[in-house]
Amino acid sequence: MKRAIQVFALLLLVLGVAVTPSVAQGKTDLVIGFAGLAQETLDPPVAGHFNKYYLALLYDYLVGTTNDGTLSPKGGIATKWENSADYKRWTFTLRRDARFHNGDPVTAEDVKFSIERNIGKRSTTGYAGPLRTLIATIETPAPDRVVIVTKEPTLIIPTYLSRALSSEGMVTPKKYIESVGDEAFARKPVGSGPYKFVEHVSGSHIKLEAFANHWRTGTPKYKTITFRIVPEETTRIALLRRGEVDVTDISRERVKELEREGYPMHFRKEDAVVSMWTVLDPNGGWPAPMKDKRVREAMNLAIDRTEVAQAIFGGHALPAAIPLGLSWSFKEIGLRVTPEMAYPHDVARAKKLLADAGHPNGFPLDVYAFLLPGFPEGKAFAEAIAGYWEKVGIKPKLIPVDYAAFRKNWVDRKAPGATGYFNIANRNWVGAYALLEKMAYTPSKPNDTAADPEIDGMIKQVMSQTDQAKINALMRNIFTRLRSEHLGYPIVYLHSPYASSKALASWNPGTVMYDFFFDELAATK
Amino acid sequence: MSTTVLDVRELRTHLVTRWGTIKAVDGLSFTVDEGETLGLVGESGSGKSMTCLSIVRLAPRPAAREAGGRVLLDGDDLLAKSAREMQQIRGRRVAMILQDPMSSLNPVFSVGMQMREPVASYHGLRGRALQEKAAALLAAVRIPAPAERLRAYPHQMSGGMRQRVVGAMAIAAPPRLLIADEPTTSLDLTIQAQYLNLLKELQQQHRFAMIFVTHNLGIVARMCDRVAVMYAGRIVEIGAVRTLFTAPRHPYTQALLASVPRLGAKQEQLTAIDGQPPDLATLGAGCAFAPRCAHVMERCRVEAPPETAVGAGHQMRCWLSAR
Amino acid sequence: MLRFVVVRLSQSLVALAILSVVVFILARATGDPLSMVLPMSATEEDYANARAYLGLDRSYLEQYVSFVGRAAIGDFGTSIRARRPVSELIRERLPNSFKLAAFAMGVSVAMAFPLGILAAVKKGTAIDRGAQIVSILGQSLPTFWLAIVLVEFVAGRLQWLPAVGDGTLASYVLPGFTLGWFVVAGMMRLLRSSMLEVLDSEYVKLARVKGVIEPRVVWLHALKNALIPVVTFAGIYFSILVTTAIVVETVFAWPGLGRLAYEGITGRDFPVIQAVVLVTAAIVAVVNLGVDCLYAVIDPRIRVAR
Amino acid sequence: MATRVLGGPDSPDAGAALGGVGGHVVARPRRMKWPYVPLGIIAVFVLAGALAPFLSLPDPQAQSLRTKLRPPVWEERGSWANPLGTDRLGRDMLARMVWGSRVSLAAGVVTVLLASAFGAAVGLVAGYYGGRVDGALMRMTDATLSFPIILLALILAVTVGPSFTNVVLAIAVILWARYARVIRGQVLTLMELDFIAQARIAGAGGWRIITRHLLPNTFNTLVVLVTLQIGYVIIVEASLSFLGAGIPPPTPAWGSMIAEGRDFVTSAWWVSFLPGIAILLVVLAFNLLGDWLRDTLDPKLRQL
Repeated sequence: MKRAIQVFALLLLVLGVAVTPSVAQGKTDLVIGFAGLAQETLDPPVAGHFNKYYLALLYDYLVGTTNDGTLSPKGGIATKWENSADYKRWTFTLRRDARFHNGDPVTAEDVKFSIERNIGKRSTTGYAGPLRTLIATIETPAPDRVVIVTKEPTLIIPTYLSRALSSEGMVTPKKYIESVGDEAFARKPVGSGPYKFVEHVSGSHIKLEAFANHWRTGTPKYKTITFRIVPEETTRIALLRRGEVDVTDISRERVKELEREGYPMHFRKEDAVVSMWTVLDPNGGWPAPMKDKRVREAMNLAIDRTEVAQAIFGGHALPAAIPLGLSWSFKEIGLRVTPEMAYPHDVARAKKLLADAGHPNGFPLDVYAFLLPGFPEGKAFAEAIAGYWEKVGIKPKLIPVDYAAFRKNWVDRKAPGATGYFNIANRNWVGAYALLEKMAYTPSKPNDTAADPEIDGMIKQVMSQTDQAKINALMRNIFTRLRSEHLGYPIVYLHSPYASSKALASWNPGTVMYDFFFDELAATK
Repeated sequence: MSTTVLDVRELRTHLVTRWGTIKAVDGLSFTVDEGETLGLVGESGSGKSMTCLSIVRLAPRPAAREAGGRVLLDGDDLLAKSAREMQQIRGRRVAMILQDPMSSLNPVFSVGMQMREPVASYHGLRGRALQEKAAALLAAVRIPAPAERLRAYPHQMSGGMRQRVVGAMAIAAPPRLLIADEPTTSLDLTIQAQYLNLLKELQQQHRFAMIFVTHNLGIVARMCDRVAVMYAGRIVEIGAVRTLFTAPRHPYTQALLASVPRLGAKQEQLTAIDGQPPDLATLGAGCAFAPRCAHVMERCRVEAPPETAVGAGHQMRCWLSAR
Repeated sequence: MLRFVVVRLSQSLVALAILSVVVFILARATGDPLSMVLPMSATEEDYANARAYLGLDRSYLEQYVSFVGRAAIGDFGTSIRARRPVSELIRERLPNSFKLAAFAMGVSVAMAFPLGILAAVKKGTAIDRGAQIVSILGQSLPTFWLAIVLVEFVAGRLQWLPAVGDGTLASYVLPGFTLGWFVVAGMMRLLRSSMLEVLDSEYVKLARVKGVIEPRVVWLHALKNALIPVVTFAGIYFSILVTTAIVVETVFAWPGLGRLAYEGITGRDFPVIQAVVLVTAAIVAVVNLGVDCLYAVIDPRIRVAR
Repeated sequence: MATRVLGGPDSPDAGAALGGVGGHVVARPRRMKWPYVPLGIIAVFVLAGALAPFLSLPDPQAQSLRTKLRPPVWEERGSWANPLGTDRLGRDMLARMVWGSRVSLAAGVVTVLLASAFGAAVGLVAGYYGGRVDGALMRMTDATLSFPIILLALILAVTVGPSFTNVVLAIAVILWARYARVIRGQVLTLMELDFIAQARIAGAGGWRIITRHLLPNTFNTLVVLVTLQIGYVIIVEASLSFLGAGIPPPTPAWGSMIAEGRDFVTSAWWVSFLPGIAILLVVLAFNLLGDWLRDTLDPKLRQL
């Protein structure tokens, strides 16, 4: 017995060095260090837009895009797509030189199988629901042609299956998945993108390897690309300084410090809009004080947006004027934000408005405070806003929780009148429409934040509209009304800074939701 | 005339404490011859143990300061030895038996290991020879089945048995001088008697000199050839056991003997020594026993009496002798 | 001896059973996991599908019975967030946690022993005062602050050591030191006071009287006795290591169980929360058992008593 | 029995104390009658916390974003308006440190008192009754000991939202187990001694023995443990704040202040450093107090 104990004790102390997979160093390897890799799921139906930036290397999309989000026949499997006269049959012509990592060619069968699987019952992606209700059947008349038949006329099929949005459009190998099953596929995924899967250690890293002469990027410049999880910013910056990481996300407060040390900064301008809103009461209406438009306007006027942009976000932010105003869609729908739309910082007028609305000495207001990915200044932001409202007489009470707890109170309408916020990722017009359809549309009951029948009507029309000009006009009116009726509290647009090693000065992170186009960086074609 | 093994001259050990400097050992002089046993007697706090520790130079640093005197072992002055030399002497030429057998042996090591350690370093034996020598030593102190006993642990032995093991260790070299610091105080009577006989036997066999520290006059009578009575760090009377027991000259010795019941003695009432033992930190100039002495004189309080001979090999430190 | 191990194991099982009930209830109290996973647009029907797929629609009792039943054979269900079997996640992360904890324990022992012993032997000198300072600093520096300062200066600026686990031994140094540092103070203080106690003892005095050379007296005779209280606390120290690992794993990007537990809780991922708490508890129980056996090796009196 | 000299104070202990004067007593360095240093430090913080409302300090929660991350006055950009500088939201550090001491010390003291009260109760009962009661209570203790504090606090924070009471509860719920284990150990040794048997023979019931005999004898250990653990609690609170589960903003507490300053370790060192120093002093003070108490109350308690 004594022998056994001694061995046990020895083992305990002398565990020594078992080598965890070492990260290859040297110029030919790109290492990306982020605070987190979302759910680290590699199978499209259970992925979603949060982890698109590494899946887009592994898989090809049916419809590709350029790095500013416009659809492009050169970016995806589909080289051409056109709609029938009644906008209910969408025909896609596929390229023939695309191959999966296990050698199988990419055919129409794979595309049909992928779409049906990506939006199936098991899916948790953002646009699977609408696509499921919209798509009737998918036909494969020829190995290089796919026809998607919709129940009603619509314009959005190519965009919903494109790289501009989430992971529904990713193409997966039918034969391989049917032979190994979902479970095994999720563990060792096979796609047709410029990078093959090597390994994934949960909580640590995902490693991908170049796939020779890919049709889109040729043979990628970097032999491997590794995405590392490094939760603490100080550690990410230390790795950048040690050259162990080539790209990393940093907080706005440390931009100046790294710029001084000569590290190239890459900004995704107006990457997200920080919009605050009031939790509506259980039957979807505006709760008491905020029912009065003047109170909402006063709450907006009380906030000094330039100071917030300067002090909280280190100057890397722009004051926002329109509630839920996703500015990347404004160009497409032809909306020009005039200077008068911007909310001035006018404490006097705010106090007058509050007095007129019958609240001379303010009212109690719950302000939820929480951190969010890409928004480390969350708690400080909420405290600052509460501070501004206090200056106009409102009596804010800060409630620190984590986002999930706030979301539950918001969606279940358990805290009517309370205010919360989110850094809503910027996106193109279709994405903007999809967001408005959730956060400004009464019928999508839980998430609505702007109870306004007129806006509800306009949103309903967009859904069934097939004339792009009419859609643009409707979208413009929606945004203008959100602003005129003060149906939310837009604060700032955030610029997301990414620091890179000196060799990657040329990298352009692009303006597509949650995608950094690392494939373009690695392209040799 | 047997040869002198230990010759202590004016040994002084002072202790720096919070209550001031304590003269624990204040100028001790005595000799111990080969095969002879000197008893060191006195109340608690008289400096008996501190004397032993000072001889082997293990008085607890940083408090203890060797403040003078010489300790000659076979002519070698131990106080002049370096730490390394002392370490070689301890155990080989001077051995010691401590008071509490229950805690003298290291509880987490086997008796064998604790026996082999000294024997290996004294005699340079290894392996089987070492094992046999250790067993032989245990047999010498009359421990039954010594070979098995070597494998046992201290807590598996009785107090008496453990004190025998310590005794075996002490005679491992064998030493020239054995210091026994109240070795039988915590043993009960029958075991005590056996142990005392054992020590006597070992002494006759190895001819080492022995200092036997105790506050039990009965043991002194039985074990010692000569006895030194200590009080407040000084020897107040030293001489052969017979003379001191029959004709004690120093008032303190007389009081000590008077407070011991004698077989067949008629007295009903034992006389106690009144007063308190001296506070070593605040000793006055005169004789330390003055405050409790029945024959105290003016001079006693002022001047410390020198050591004066009052018979053959019989000295005393008291002004009565001068009269 | 065997009887002792069996009794201890059965008692640990009882403790784990109590814990499984507590963690089952606590995990579910964190809220609805699906709201974290399903997108904003998920309809009631989506929620129903997901709940059925994950078995959350069954009664709490049913869920508990299936949870405990399967946990006994090592199957902790599927993670709601990562959609992978939890046991697989744990198998991936446990070795990292164990290596870090072992290295940290090594660091704290390597620091606490010499400091503690020398502080006792050379009481009152500079070393003793130094040990005092280490002890105070050890107990008053929050782990994450020390971790961040080390990453910023030692790894980032001075670039002496890697900041993140990359398999080399050097990458263990900073996280191991940070984790071990918290335990050094407690262990050192304990060792110092028990050494002081032992150095005062009779058998140490006898060893010196026997002529044993001083280093052997201190490092063999005294130390083996002084180890006893330290070993009894080793169990508690190891559980401190395992529980404060979360902070170190966060700063040093170390994919361990702590980080998995943190993600599990923030993501309301019941299976992960339950699994991690039970596995950590099991490890701590086994280590405590190992420590008690070690205890018997050191102190023969215990061996007989059991 | 060996004859004894009746006169002198002859009990072995007294003899050992004096006779072995070179042994136990003397080796200790000079020790103050009263622990002035630790009591002084603690008094400063307690007074600061208590008098906070009366001191002319700016409101610890008042923000002024224009003067954010201003260095302490002795640095060039510093100003007397904020002697110790400002934090990330421009709040005055001195005010937050003073108010913070109130919160942190309260958290430390309340948690430790709660934990020690419950822990001692369990320890006493387990130690006294032994057998199955002891087994059950000890298994419960082991189960709690292996439950990580930080996880429990996180779960509480996520379930009910972080708050002062949650932090106190979370730490106390785990900490009591340590007290239980130590006190039980003490009680077991006390049970061996005769005076417990004596009390039983005199017909004392379990409850009386626990309260009248066992508790007073373990009280010293309790006091020492309490002082040593207060610092530990404040540190745990800091780690919880780092993970977002500590005492919530905007209440100023040292732990959360350090956590808030973690991104500015180089650029604005004072945001984390100053509360860190405060914690260091408090931990130092309580440890010195603990050591002093242990030495005065019961030297044998060195093991704690």
